[in-house]
Amino acid sequence: MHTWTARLIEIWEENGARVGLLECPADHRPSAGRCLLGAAREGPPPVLPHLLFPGGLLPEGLVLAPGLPLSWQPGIELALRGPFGSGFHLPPKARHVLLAAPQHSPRRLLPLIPLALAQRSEVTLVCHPDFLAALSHPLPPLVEAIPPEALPEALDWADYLAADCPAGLPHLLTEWRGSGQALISVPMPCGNLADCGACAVNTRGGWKLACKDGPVFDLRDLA
Amino acid sequence: MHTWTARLIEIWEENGARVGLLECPADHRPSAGRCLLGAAREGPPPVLPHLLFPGGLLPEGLVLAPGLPLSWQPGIELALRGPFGSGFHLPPKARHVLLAAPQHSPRRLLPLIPLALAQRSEVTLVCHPDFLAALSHPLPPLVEAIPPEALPEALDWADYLAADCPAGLPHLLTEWRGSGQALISVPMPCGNLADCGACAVNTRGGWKLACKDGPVFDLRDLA
Amino acid sequence: MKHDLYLASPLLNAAGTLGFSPRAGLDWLGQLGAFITNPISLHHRSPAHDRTLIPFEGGILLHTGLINPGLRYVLNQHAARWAGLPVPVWVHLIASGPEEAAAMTRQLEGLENVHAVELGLPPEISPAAALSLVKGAHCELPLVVQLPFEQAAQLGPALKGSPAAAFSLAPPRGLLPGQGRLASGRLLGPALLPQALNVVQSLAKAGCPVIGSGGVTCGDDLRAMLEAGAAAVQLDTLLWGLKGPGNLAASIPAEGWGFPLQDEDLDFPPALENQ
Amino acid sequence: MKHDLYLASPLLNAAGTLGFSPRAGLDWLGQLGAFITNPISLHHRSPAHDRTLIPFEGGILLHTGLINPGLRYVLNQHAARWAGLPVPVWVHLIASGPEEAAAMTRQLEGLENVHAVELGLPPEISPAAALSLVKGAHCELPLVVQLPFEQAAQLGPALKGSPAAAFSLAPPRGLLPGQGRLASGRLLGPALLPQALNVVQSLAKAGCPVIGSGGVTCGDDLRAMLEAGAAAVQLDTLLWGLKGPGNLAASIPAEGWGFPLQDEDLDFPPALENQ
Ligand SMILES: Cc1cc2nc3c(=O)[nH]c(=O)nc-3n(C[C@H](O)[C@H](O)[C@@H](O)COP(=O)(O)OP(=O)(O)OC[C@H]3O[C@@H](n4cnc5c(N)ncnc54)[C@H](O)[C@@H]3O)c2cc1C
Ligand SMILES: Cc1cc2nc3c(=O)[nH]c(=O)nc-3n(C[C@H](O)[C@H](O)[C@@H](O)COP(=O)(O)OP(=O)(O)OC[C@H]3O[C@@H](n4cnc5c(N)ncnc54)[C@H](O)[C@@H]3O)c2cc1C
Ligand SMILES: Cc1cc2nc3c(=O)[nH]c(=O)nc-3n(C[C@H](O)[C@H](O)[C@H](O)COP(=O)(O)O)c2cc1C
Ligand SMILES: Cc1cc2nc3c(=O)[nH]c(=O)nc-3n(C[C@H](O)[C@H](O)[C@H](O)COP(=O)(O)O)c2cc1C
Ligand code: FES
Ligand code: FES
Repeated sequence: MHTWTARLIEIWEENGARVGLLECPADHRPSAGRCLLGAAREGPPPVLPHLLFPGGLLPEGLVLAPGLPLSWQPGIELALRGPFGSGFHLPPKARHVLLAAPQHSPRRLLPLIPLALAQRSEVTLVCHPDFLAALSHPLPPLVEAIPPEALPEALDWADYLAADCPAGLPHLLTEWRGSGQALISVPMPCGNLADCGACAVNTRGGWKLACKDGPVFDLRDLA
Repeated sequence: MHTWTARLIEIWEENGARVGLLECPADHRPSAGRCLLGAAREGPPPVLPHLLFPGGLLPEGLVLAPGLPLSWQPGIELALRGPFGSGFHLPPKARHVLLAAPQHSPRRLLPLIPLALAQRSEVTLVCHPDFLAALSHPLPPLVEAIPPEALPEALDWADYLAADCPAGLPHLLTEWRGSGQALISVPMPCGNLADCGACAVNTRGGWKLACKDGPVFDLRDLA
Repeated sequence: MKHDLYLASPLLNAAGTLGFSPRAGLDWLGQLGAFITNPISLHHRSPAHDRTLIPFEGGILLHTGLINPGLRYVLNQHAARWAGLPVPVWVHLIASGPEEAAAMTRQLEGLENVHAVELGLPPEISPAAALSLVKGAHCELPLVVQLPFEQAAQLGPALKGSPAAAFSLAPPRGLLPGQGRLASGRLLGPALLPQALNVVQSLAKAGCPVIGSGGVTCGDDLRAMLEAGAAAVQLDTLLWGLKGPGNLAASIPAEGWGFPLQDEDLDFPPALENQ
Repeated sequence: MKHDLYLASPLLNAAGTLGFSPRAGLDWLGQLGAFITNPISLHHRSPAHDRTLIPFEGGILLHTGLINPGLRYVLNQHAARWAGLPVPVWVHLIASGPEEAAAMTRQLEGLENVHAVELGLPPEISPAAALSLVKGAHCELPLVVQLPFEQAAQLGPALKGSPAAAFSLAPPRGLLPGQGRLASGRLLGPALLPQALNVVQSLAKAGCPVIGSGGVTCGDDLRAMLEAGAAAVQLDTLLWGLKGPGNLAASIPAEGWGFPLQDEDLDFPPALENQ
């Protein structure tokens, strides 16, 4: 398990959630939905390192999705482990890509946007307007943002769905018959070091560990 | 037990020790050697509030002697209790005032300087040169600063001694026959709320509680 | 005639946290269901020579030596103040044996506004010795027995037939390096909460009326204690913070809590029956 | 023939912290005196339906349900890897009774590089049931018995005549509010250190060879464990941090520690004799 260090360049708030910018070498950048574990290099170590997700890419570095601990300040050095786990896999043939984060920040889905646009997919983002307005950078003009109420119609339109619903997948999504994936929010204390089982997810194919087989799972596999 | 709030204006380091400046109403200012208990008003409360001592007076506020917790940042509001305990009592007739902090920062003795100068005493401060050099403001020109090695001669000269030796009083001081007082460093978890006894000091007059009868005791009473 | 263990609020202070009588000006004192005194022995006890306070992650280790001036002195100094307090007083006693316990409780009977005795048990006491100490302390006042944390789950059930009207918990003991040696003392602070909840639940499930304590710092903690089966809750280091109990009283469930308890309720007090 | 419990380093991992065999690329693995496997049962165990992780001041409450694929599967997948490890392997077993324990330990005898069995005991086990489980697990390999934290001071001395060559400590159990109910689980983190030191000292004083664990995060903690009488020390959540054991090995006292232990040393191992 490779451990590396990087500097936290900046921290800002988006609708109350702490987002960060990490000076991150290209070969250590997690793809959408994959994880990092991080802890401040100086000061008393936390009981467990913090679980981090990519939330976008800027010229200066990697955006870390909401959830940074209050004790982190801009400028500190982080010790990091990862990327690990299995992230989103955008089907190359997807033409109507639906990103659905109806309950909270859409940050963890944003890294999919440049990939989708690069393969000339149309992209729709379902997201609460407050979170949308709070984003530090506007969405690319080609991306359509719609509120959670519009999710049902968007599902009719989509041929690929990427969902991030920490409070649990709504029925609408679990019952969707199309091709899609969901990022499942579970604790990952051992970060794939110990088969500790805290991140276990029950799938049609049996128990899976989110830190290894996930945290992104195919919607059809989720029991 | 009266609780009040005040803003921490500034924090700086003196020879590695964290010193602060507190916006402190005149009627709440502890005299030399008396105590305050403080905790940040926001954020998770510490298990116990922090013990604070006056370390000088500036036009902007009260200097807090070294030992501020790392989690405190300039600008935060503190909740405070005190002043409590019994501090230094400069004898009005003292002419040769010796302040002795041979082991660490002299900050907790500095509030005695303006009182001594006001009654036209001569003042000598025993202190390690590194701590002296680190003080944010120079000593008044009338104060002579000497290194710890010079303590024996200074004792011959002094007619009042105020000592602050957290690591324990050196024999030289306990055996001194003159009039003097020492600030005894003990934990004060209950801050005179519970007779908890953690701050108990054995004196010739029996057990005393530093949070009530001290933390400044007459040298002659210290067993 | 026995008084009932009646409490107008489930909030109490732990013995040792507010002195022998409360300091003047504690404006939140009325939030407490009762004021519990510091531990009092028959004869005075001076501070332990190795007294210490050592912080650790989430708590402190404290060893003072149960310092107190002895019962006679405490009664001289404080009994009149107890009579005038706005809340009932529970007197915490420590005794070296049943006769000493009897001699002490006798002096408390009939004192104005003294509503109960809390009897501390020494660490590592056997169930038989605990029972004889509790029997010795039996008097006209309801008796709350403070169990050593580590043995509480075992001692509580063993004392169910005894004169104990309810149980409370002494802080657990710990060991930490300090001043060049390992120092032993009581552990206090929020780090103790999960274990305290566990002990409270196990006593409550065994049908023992229990007053919870250990690491309670906020309304969620208080509600968790009551949910685990505590009939009331003692606060410790929280009271040494700068907000006293803060707005903890706002978190007391409207539907009530374990007390009032009567001695006859010992086996199945109302609050625990529905578990 | 019994192997001795020989350790080239007093640092171990706690069962459950490094998997069934260690991940490739753990460059600090060689610092360990032995690698201890995750707990393994005879039959597979799926995750507890109420698995949870709840942080508290200084620690975490973790409940997973002892998830493991069962002994046969583990041996298929991992026994060959164990043989090639640079450190000895101790296999952690959990068994529902003595026969199951016997059936499991039998399968471990003769496995290359397997140097000991660590037997987990279920919480709240009686001394008699513990003794029969330990006897069931008796085999050619030295047996380390992992005691429930809360009963360790009682169970250790009760098992002194048993085939146990040494004792280790399971994390204490706790209760915390989470997801609308009180959740039960094991407690891990630096908050546990003072109680762990206390239990270790009490076992060592009773003449029980003990491997300490609970909240060790730095050299001072490690030295305190050895000073309290631990013959070796298991690391837990520290290994899930980003520095592994860090430079803990630098804090191992040059004058040595409790192991090597032999079965005959049971009552007075060299390290504890001089206490
Ligand atoms: C840092 C750390 C991480 C750990 N991670 C893991 C991990 O990832 N996976 C893992 O399986 N363990 C792990 N363990 C071990 C774990 O602490 C205990 O082995 C185990 O109790 C897990 O606790 P739990 O609350 O999940 O299960 P529990 O609720 O304690 O166990 C589930 C049930 O099994 C019963 N039981 C417990 N022990 C036994 C036994 N020896 N024999 C029979 N029945 C028993 C209990 O009574 C309970 O009913 C870890 C330990 C440490 C120190
Ligand atoms: C927040 C808080 C603060 C407290 N502050 C104080 C305080 O200021 N002063 C105070 O006296 N107590 C206080 N207590 C009570 C204290 O926790 C225990 O009563 C007591 O054990 C003190 O611990 P210690 O380590 O100082 O003494 P210990 O070392 O536990 O006690 C000293 C000796 O007395 C013996 N002993 C302990 N209990 C008994 C008993 N019931 N009968 C006979 N022998 C016994 C022990 O075995 C030991 O040998 C406080 C409790 C809390 C919760
Ligand atoms: C009945 C009894 C009375 C005691 N009286 C005193 C005392 O007056 N002063 C004191 O410092 N310690 C007193 N002690 C405590 C011991 O001196 C010592 O601090 C204690 O036994 C240390 O135990 P520990 O290791 O459990 O903390 C007393 C202990 C007992 C059991
Ligand atoms: C012998 C034994 C086997 C068990 N097997 C499983 C299992 O396969 N899957 C599971 O989720 N829980 C299993 N459990 C645990 C229970 O389902 C349940 O999680 C546990 O008893 C809850 O206990 P607790 O409250 O002490 O955590 C098992 C328990 C025992 C004692
Ligand atoms: S986080 Fe431990 S197995 Fe996934
Ligand atoms: S600090 Fe508690 S009595 Fe002095």
